[in-house]
Amino acid sequence: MATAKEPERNEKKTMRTITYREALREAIAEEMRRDERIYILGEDIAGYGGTYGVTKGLIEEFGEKRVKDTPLAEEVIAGAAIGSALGGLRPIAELMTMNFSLLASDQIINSLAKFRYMFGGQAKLPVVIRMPAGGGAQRGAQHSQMLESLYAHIPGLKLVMPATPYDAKGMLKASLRQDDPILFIEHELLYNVKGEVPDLGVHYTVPLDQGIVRREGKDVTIVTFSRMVHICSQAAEDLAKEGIEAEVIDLRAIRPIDLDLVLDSVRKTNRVVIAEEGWKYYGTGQGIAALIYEYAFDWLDAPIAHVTGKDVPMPYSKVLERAALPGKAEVIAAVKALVPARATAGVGAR
Amino acid sequence: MATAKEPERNEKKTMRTITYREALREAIAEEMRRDERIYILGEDIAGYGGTYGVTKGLIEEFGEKRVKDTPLAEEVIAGAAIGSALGGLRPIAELMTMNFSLLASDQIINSLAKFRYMFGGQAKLPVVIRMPAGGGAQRGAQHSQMLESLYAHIPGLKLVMPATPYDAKGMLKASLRQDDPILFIEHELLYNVKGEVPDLGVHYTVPLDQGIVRREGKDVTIVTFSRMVHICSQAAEDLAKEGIEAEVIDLRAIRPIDLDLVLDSVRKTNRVVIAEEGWKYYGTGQGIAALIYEYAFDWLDAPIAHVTGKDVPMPYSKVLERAALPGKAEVIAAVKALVPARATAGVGAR
Amino acid sequence: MAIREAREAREAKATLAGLSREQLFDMHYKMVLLRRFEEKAAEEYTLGKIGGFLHLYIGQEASGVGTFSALQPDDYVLSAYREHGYAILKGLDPKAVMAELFGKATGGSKGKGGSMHMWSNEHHLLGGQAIVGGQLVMAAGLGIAIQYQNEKRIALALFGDGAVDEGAFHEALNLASVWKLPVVFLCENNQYSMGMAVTKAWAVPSLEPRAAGYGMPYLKVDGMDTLAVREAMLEARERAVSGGGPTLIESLTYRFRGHSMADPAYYRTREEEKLWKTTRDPIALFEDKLKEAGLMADRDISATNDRVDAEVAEYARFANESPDPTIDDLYADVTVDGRGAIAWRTKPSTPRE
Amino acid sequence: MAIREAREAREAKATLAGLSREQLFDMHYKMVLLRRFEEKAAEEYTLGKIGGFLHLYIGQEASGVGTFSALQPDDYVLSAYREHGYAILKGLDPKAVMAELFGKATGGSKGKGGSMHMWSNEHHLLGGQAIVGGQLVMAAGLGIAIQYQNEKRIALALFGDGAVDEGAFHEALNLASVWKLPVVFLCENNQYSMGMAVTKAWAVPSLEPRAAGYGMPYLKVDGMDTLAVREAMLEARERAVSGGGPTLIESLTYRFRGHSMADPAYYRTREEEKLWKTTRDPIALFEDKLKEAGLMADRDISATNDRVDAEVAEYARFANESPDPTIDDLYADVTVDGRGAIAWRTKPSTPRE
Ligand SMILES: Cc1ncc(C[n+]2csc(CCOP(=O)(O)OP(=O)(O)O)c2C)c(N)n1
Ligand SMILES: Cc1ncc(C[n+]2csc(CCOP(=O)(O)OP(=O)(O)O)c2C)c(N)n1
Ligand SMILES: [Mg+2]
Ligand SMILES: [Mg+2]
Repeated sequence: MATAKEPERNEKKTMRTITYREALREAIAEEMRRDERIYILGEDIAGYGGTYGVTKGLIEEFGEKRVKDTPLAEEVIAGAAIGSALGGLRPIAELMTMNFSLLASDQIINSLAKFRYMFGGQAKLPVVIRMPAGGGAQRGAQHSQMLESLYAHIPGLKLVMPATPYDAKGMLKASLRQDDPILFIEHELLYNVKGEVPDLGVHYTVPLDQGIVRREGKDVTIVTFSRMVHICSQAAEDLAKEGIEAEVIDLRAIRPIDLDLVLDSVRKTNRVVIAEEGWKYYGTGQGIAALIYEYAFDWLDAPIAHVTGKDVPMPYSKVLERAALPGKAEVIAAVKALVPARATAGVGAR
Repeated sequence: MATAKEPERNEKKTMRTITYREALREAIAEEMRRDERIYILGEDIAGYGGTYGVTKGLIEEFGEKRVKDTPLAEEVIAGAAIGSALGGLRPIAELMTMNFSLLASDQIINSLAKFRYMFGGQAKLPVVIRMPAGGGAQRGAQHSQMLESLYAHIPGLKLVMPATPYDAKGMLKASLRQDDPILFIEHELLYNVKGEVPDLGVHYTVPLDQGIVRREGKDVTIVTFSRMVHICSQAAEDLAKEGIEAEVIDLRAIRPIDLDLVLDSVRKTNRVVIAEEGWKYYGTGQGIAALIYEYAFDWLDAPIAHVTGKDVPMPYSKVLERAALPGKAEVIAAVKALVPARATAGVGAR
Repeated sequence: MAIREAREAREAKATLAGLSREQLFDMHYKMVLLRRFEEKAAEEYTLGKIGGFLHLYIGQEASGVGTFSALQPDDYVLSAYREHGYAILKGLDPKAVMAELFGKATGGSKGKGGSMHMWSNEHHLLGGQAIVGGQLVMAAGLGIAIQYQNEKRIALALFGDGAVDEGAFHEALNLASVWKLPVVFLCENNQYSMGMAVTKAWAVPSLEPRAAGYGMPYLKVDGMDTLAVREAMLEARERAVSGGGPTLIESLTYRFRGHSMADPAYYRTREEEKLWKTTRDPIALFEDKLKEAGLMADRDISATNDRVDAEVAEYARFANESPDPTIDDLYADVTVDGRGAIAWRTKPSTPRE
Repeated sequence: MAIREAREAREAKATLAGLSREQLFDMHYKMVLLRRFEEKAAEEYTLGKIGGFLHLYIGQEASGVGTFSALQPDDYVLSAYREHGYAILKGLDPKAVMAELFGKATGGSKGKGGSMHMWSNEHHLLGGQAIVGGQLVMAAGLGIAIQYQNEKRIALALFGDGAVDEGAFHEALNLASVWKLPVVFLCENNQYSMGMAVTKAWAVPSLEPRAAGYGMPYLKVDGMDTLAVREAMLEARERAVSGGGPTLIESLTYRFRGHSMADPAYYRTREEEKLWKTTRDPIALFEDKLKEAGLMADRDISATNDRVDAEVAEYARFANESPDPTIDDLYADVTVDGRGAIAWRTKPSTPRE
């Protein structure tokens, strides 16, 4: 088996606009071309092209050997990914949604996360498990969950949650060029989102442990990730019209988390809103909040505000689902409750 | 089928000393005598008497109909519990350890937690799932986990984590007298712990939503649950000898959580240590910390200290396992780092 | 007159599979109802009235109608998400089913469930699961409850060929067989799980040897022949209620539409679809059979079609005009006692002095 | 002299199952080694030198030795926690196995794994799983890797009768069969999973019909007859490497001890145990067979016993005297790149002015 080929040359980037879906597909295809050990397996990823269309066309280019439609069985999908990585391959397993990952959670938590440590550093597990998560399309309680904190709690895993096409491509490529298990968590409502991505042939990756400041601001830090990045960015635009300058931090990965980036911002703004789609209690945001308090308690002028999904299973009804999901208005309200009036004084009551 | 009989009379309590294991067994037996709809199922609970001996002797009294040894299959154990509850029974499912609950996590999270809400309030799920958790007996990475936060994150579930024989019995009895799904999380190292429990025939229950102050103190609040309650109580005794009065709060349940009890204490002590056996990041303690900050930020004189298991899969080696688990010394050190010297001044450097 | 009376008397006495003409007509009516109901739902989906997923049962009606005609009201039914038809057949008011599709407060699950999550305590219809295979293990649990309480009823688990691949299938069938639980496992093998052809997912084309692996009786049936399905279900039910334990039935059928509204079904050929639709449409087959037996005339068929059209229009009107749930409903029914979901804090907080 | 030489020449040429006397002696030696090794481990456990769980393979040695004698060095092996013997048979230094039981830094998993978690990249032994059934799905994955890379090796998954009940068994066997993966599934049916008798857990007493359900070849073998196990494994291996896909082997055996050191095995009768131990001890059976064939004499047996005793004492001494891991090891090897576990913060924090 051929070993990895040289990465494409890194030249001056010119950009194009593509969707998050296309960005993911490009990442998979480019990396599969580069490294023959990479293959993809999952339910309906070949003929069907993936429920969300991410893998469309891959079967034509790479054939059945490298694009494998599995039976409907999540435990063996995860287990097969792990086993084949131990056998020298670099699998990308697609779990159709994160909701179904629970059926594979034993393999992910008890095997994938533990083997390297438990066997004294001998096992190498370059496994990427992709899965879409999230709600907002009226898919009901069993099809709308953000369960990332369940896995982010577990040492041995890395969790990536890109919000933009650029990051989706760059982080997936980076995931396929390192040797630890990655849970690569997409969002069902991001697939159609468009964004700038370097031209085809221009190689780049995005590090798996660095967040990014999406918008600079001095009045408040909004810490967020995945789809909520877009909602928070819109909220920040609206707030700017009222004279409140919010700094929006997209964590991009939650394990490891780029805490330095967050703390630097907190030391500047002294106020934090954490915004996430998932449930509040014992979730990702509370974990981030606890870390900020731990390392920047003195720098906070007020308790951290927390915008989350409501603490209920996701209802189907459109009105109820809208009420259950955190939206722009809630982010704005949280910021306004936090930022003292003086900050907006200059703008007045226009 | 007979409906529930009257509870035993509640008379002046006289106490005996029994183990946590016996307390659980008494709770099961008493409730099974009271209510014919209660039965228990799980792996090796009948002939073997349960891996940890909790169900020993139940088969003799209640027979195979009500004490059911299942094949080795966690998903159907949980699913069967759910189904039989829908069919009018009140199952107690024993999962041999919490580590294996991942194989049942789809049923627990996607069915048990959601059915009532998702079907518009029609489903009633009086299911109690018992499972031991925790480390400390050199059982290695796949047999030593505290995974409670994974479930505590999920709306629709209640999580009970008793630390004493009294609570084990009283909370298990209470669990069997209410109609919501309960995850009843025991600790493998608590089964032999002894404590006072009312005499046989004296009926009592312990509410599922109330913590308890195990020890009063004015200098610091230690918030904890499950086995760490004992370690923290010992730490508090030692600290008292040095003049530091720690208040120890045993949460007893983490969903719902008795936040009022915690906040009352925080407003008195202004300092908090959270101690738990599980992993730190995105776990139970960070969730509790975030809640305390949210509601009592102004009352805190210093950031909350957090004593946890180390962020690694549990190693087998005795020395490494001891290093991975949080112990009394760490709790004491955390308290001392938090409580200013003046508090200890009266005692001096004896 | 005499001729008509004689014909009517003859028809009234005529039977197929021991069923009266009335019963046969009822089965026919139900098949038509299921089809029209879903055609209407598809229409409303296209109009944006229905959200999320919508999985149509069109093409499989004979299987459902035959199955449910063999059930008793007390029998429990659990299924996957392709279950609008089951809900109606089990007795739910079709209005409540349609309203649930619309996410309305008048829906069977108060608008919280949607297309995939129908339920009725009254009719012992216990979901409507969107996790493939989940209902199988729960059906085993219902079997335990029935056996424990010495009841004369069964738990029926309906599932697709895809669900067979899940670990849950294995664990459920084994437990049911070892404990001789009164459960009927009915696999509606429509030959695809989403785009996955059953021939690629199974090493053996039939479930017969699988059943044998669990020592479980197996029945194979043409799922396009509603009377055959009924017979199989009667046999399996009888075995279950008389202590003979579970049965695995495989009902061979075909879905005429994509997996859900979003699926153009590119993974199969238009020829294959056409063949099934033109030669194996279960409603047409049943009509032909009834006509051949001299039990049904074309005007009976049009009468049923007209009746169903009117009914279905009324269901859609009802759903359309029903109110949405209110925001007050958002936190209702997470738990029985209202704790656990919120209520983390009961006392007001005081400011620090 | 001539007589002895003639005997020796005769012995050297004698075979059983096509194996040379040397090979047969080696198999015998390994069975004795496995037994004594674990007897020693049990002793050390009682002394508190070994912690956690300790699951002994005593009684099942013929199954392991026969199996591994049919493997090639490159073959992958995955198993459950009753695996000290497998580790030794696959080539791990028994010292490293014993040291792992002691949790020492010199252990095969550096003391982090313990009794249940043996591993060796060099010998392609990939655990040592404490989650029943977990290894089956991973073995399927190894099968994919082998097939993908056109390698001439197999993945062997060893598991107990209890693991058959898990969903993982079903999902793994189905995938392996559908994709014709070079995997051998070897069920060591020792008739109990902890206290659960296989007769209560399975509806059918044999795995033969289960294999048929997946269209998979099945071989039943007397697990107390090491040569028979070897034959079956050779056949299955040959099929796998030549593209014929997976095989399910059922090796009927018995564990002479409790499930783990903590288990007094009250769930079975002393008579049953005695019968097995006295009439079906695999080592005694093999010795009898070799003696009968004129290949082995009592003095050969004592020589082997003496040799093994000395070796095992040395392994224990090594383990005893080995150093514990150091606290520095605590955070090592959570991830390859050292990130993810800790390192949440790299910059020092500054006080607020
Ligand atoms: C556990 C799980 N995995 C995957 C899915 C996605 N999914 C929904 S339906 C389906 C196909 C199911 O096919 P089958 O069981 O044959 O039922 P059919 O749709 O044909 O009625 C899949 C893969 C799911 N809902 N649940
Ligand atoms: C998923 C899971 N469930 C339960 C257990 C507890 N447990 C450990 S070994 C065992 C019995 C396994 O029996 P079998 O597969 O026959 O193997 P044997 O011990 O007989 O070798 C059980 C129930 C476990 N380790 N993993
Ligand atoms: Mg199907
Ligand atoms: Mg066994």
